[in-house]
Amino acid sequence: MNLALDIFTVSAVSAGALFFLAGTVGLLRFPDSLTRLHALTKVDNLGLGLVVLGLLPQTNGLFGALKLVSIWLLVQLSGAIVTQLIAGTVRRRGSNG
Amino acid sequence: MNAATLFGLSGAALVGIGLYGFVTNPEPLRKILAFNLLGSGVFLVFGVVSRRAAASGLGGDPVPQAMVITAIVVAFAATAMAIALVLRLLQETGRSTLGADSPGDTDRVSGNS
Amino acid sequence: MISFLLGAAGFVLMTVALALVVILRRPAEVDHMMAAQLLGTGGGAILLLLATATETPPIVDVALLLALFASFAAVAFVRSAPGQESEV
Amino acid sequence: MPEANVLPDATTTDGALLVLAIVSPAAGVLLSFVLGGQYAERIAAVLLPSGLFLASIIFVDVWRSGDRLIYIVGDWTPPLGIALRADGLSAAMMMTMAIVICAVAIFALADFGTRAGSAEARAPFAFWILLMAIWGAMNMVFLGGDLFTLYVAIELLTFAAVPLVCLDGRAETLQAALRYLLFALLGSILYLVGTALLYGSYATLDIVLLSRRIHMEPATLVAAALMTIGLFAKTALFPLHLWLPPAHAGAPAAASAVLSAVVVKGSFFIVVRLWFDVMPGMLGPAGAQLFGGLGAAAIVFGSVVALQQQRLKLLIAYSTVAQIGYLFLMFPLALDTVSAELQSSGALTGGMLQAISHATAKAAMFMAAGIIYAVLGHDRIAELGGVARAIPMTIFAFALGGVSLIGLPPSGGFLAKWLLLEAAVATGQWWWAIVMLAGGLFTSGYMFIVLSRAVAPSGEPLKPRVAVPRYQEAAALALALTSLLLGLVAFGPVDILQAGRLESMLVGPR
Amino acid sequence: MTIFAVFDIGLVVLILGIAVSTIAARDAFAAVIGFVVYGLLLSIAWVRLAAVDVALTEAAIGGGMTGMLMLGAVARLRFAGGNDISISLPVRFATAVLCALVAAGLAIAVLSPPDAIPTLAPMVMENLAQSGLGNPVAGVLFVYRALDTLLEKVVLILALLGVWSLAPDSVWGGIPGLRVYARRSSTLTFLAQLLPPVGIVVAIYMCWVGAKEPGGAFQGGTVLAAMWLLVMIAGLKRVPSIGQPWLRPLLVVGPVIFLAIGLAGMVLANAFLAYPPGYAKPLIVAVEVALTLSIGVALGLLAAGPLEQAQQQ
Repeated sequence: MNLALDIFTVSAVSAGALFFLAGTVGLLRFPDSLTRLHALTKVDNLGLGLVVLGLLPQTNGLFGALKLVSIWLLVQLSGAIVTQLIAGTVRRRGSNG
Repeated sequence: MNAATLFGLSGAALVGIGLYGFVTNPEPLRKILAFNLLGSGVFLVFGVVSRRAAASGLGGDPVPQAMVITAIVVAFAATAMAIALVLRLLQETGRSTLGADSPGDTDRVSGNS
Repeated sequence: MISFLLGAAGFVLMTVALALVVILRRPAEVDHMMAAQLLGTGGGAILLLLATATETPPIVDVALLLALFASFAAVAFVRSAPGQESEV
Repeated sequence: MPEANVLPDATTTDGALLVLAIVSPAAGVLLSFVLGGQYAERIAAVLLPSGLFLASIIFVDVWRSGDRLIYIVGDWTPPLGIALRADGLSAAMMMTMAIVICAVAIFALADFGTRAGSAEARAPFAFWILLMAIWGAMNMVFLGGDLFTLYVAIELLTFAAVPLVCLDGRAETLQAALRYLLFALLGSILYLVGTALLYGSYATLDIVLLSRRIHMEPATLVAAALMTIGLFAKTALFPLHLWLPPAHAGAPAAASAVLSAVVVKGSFFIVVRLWFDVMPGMLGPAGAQLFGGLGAAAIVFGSVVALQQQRLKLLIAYSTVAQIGYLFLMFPLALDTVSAELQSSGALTGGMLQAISHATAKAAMFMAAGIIYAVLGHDRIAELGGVARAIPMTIFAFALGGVSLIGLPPSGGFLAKWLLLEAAVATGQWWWAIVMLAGGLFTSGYMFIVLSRAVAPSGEPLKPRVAVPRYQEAAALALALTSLLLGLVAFGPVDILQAGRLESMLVGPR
Repeated sequence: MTIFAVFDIGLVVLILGIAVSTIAARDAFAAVIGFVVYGLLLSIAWVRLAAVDVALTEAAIGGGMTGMLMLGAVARLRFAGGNDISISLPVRFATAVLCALVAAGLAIAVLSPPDAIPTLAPMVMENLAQSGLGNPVAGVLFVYRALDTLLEKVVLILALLGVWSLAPDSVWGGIPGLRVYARRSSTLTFLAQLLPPVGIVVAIYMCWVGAKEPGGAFQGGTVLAAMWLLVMIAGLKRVPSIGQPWLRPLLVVGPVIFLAIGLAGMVLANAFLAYPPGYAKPLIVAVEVALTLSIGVALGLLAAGPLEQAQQQ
């Protein structure tokens, strides 16, 4: 059982870390601000989500798990809104900011 | 070299970097920024002092940590006051400079209120 | 397990660092705004991994604050972006 | 070092007075802030005189017993907790500052008084709270027995002093205030890093405990150097004086008086604490000569620039730069040639007396300059003609302050310089004597320029632009007289400066 | 080399790199953003130094609040008259040498620790049980060195008074010049409606947990301040005038209660700022709650800046 959980953690965290890498590559390669923004928030949140998911079995207690999930939700929320705000700024200032 | 020493050295370096920026950068806002860098280097030195003195099951000596918390709040208050001064100066003069470095010229400073 | 989590934290730190270097070298301010957001997410992930690896649950609270303040910084960015100051 | 060797501090009988000296200004600040407007002035009117009363009780107490007052805050003895200690130096400085602050408060009634029934006004509200804060911060500096508490105290002092510079809101004073703030912040952060290093080496910042544990090692030396540079910047010792003249000359007269007389003495006092109490053996002959050299440079530079000034307030500000220099001459003179330790000798007494007499004299002179400015509408020295006839009392106060600065008998400045000269002769360091005498000549020079202009007859009788309240002139004169008669303490309590010094505490096992 | 060491070296290199780029950046905006990032990275460094209390403070104040303060300033300074003073190369070089000297001195001090490193940690822990607290840092802040903490609150009040006192007389009693988001933006409004409840819960949690684990009044207060600022920036709440009757009492309630309990200690316990046996923890929690409120309001108003508009009737 413990081993299974550990394997779950390892695979989820690894996947999350890979998404961070993918996000970074996107930031490096994508041509304009809006698409880079896309790379940043979507992928990062997925990355963090997987990390949180992977760490869930390792926490002791419901409260700790709840805190992890709420951090992810918080980042999701702020990520979504911040993207909107930044995109708005990009739009107002024309093409590439 | 252990981790504490590593962070201690980077604290020392940050003090140097911050001090350089503080002295050479003419813009007040940048000076304030450099002051904050300098301050964080100083705080890191406290952190190292604390980390080294780990004992009694604690990861560090709590006394320097408490001092840093006090100092961070004081540094924030100082930053706020300095920025308020810069903004007021901007309002009055449309500029935000510290003026010439030699206050010897007598006409710039007048007397009473 | 511990070294795996630490390794993952180091890996995320590296990707974040790489992205930061690139982002901060771009001239566009919008790109700069992404840097803080990136660190909110990446820093959060690093801290969570550290918390589990070192078995220090209070570190999770640092991640919580980071998450909270990441969006706060972004709001400050947007407010201070050009095109704002004339309208107040 | 085994803790058993350390004599535990204990709260002395009247120790609670020390708490009162710190708590009542703090309470005054908070209360005035929340009640606002009119109340700030009234609270100050009650608290400042009681502060003077409190300081005199502490003064008499220390003088009579010849020993220190101690209070252990929270009943936690150092190194865990914080001790407040009043020795002779603290008591004498507290007393002086209380006198100056009360005189400034009387003087300020004219400029910062609030009319009954009017709404809260900005400048008076800020001024009275800041004045109380300065008083509290100074008491904290004098009584604090812990180097980190002293850090908080000098930050308190900075935050109280900087807004005073730009109360009138003109661009020049805002600029001066910003420059002052930046210097002060740099100074306190350098001081802070020193405390970090000292704590790292000795796990205490308590002055008495540190003085027993401290020894020569790299970290301690670096700490001492950085702390000293930081405090020099805050004290405006040459060449870190750049911020002082515009800030002190640009502030409203009452504020200038406090800034020049009181605030710079705070960081200076910590320098003294650091080198005389915490590490008397660390400065060494070379360091002492360096301190003295900086002091001498300050005297020469400040005086020469003061001589060239065309504005009275700037002249007085540059004179402060010069007079600060005298304070640092005591370091080479107090160094015992045999033990290479700083001794609490006549030189220390002389140096502290210099601080005290400068405080009273300089406050009087800035007040006088403020009155002159109010009467003439300017402070151009060349156009002072006839002012002595219009406001003789003020010019007299200004002249008396000058007498103390020059060091003529029977002024406090005379006694201070006499003691320093005596030490110079006794230790065979004649070069400091030359500097002091030259400084006296320079000072007489710029005093002569001002006074000769002031007493020169003007073409037609001068019409004062405003009627100066008598009490303003009286406040300036009272301070000037205090400074003049300070020399007479030679027959009285001058030895209080030696009361309860650390050496006498070290009778126990070391 | 352990994996910890690799992580730490990477972190330190990144921190130093960002610090240099912050100083060297041509553009003030880029410098400020570098600083925000730097603050967030530093909080990770503090975690690595086993100082979670400080990490929390750094994340909230160093990264969040200071960054927001600077961003506000940089936006307004954007069109300010430039700076024509340039510093000559020799002076720059001399400064660099001097700064290197200071850094080297500090490095030497760091590299030469005493043989037996002295610590107060055992003494702190030994006496902590008496107070009923579990967090040693809170113990230092509110029990052993309470005097410093109390005075630091007075420093905050003074700094605020200092900021206010800069105002022209015509706007005294008026409204701080916090720049609010000019466009009514539905997304920002959404954030400003959703985040503050979360923030308030976090602040309460910080304050409550502070007695036994890292956290406390500073961190809680900072979160409150940030949430308040967010609501004001989004235009959901107006920036209050400093003449509001509730404002100043709220600002001083923390220090006043702290001071009052301290003075009561002179009568009820052994000394000023001593707590009566058995009552230490509830008293400290009471002080912390009041301080959280006061710090929140004080930091919020400090970040809101000097007064710029007269009070509207």
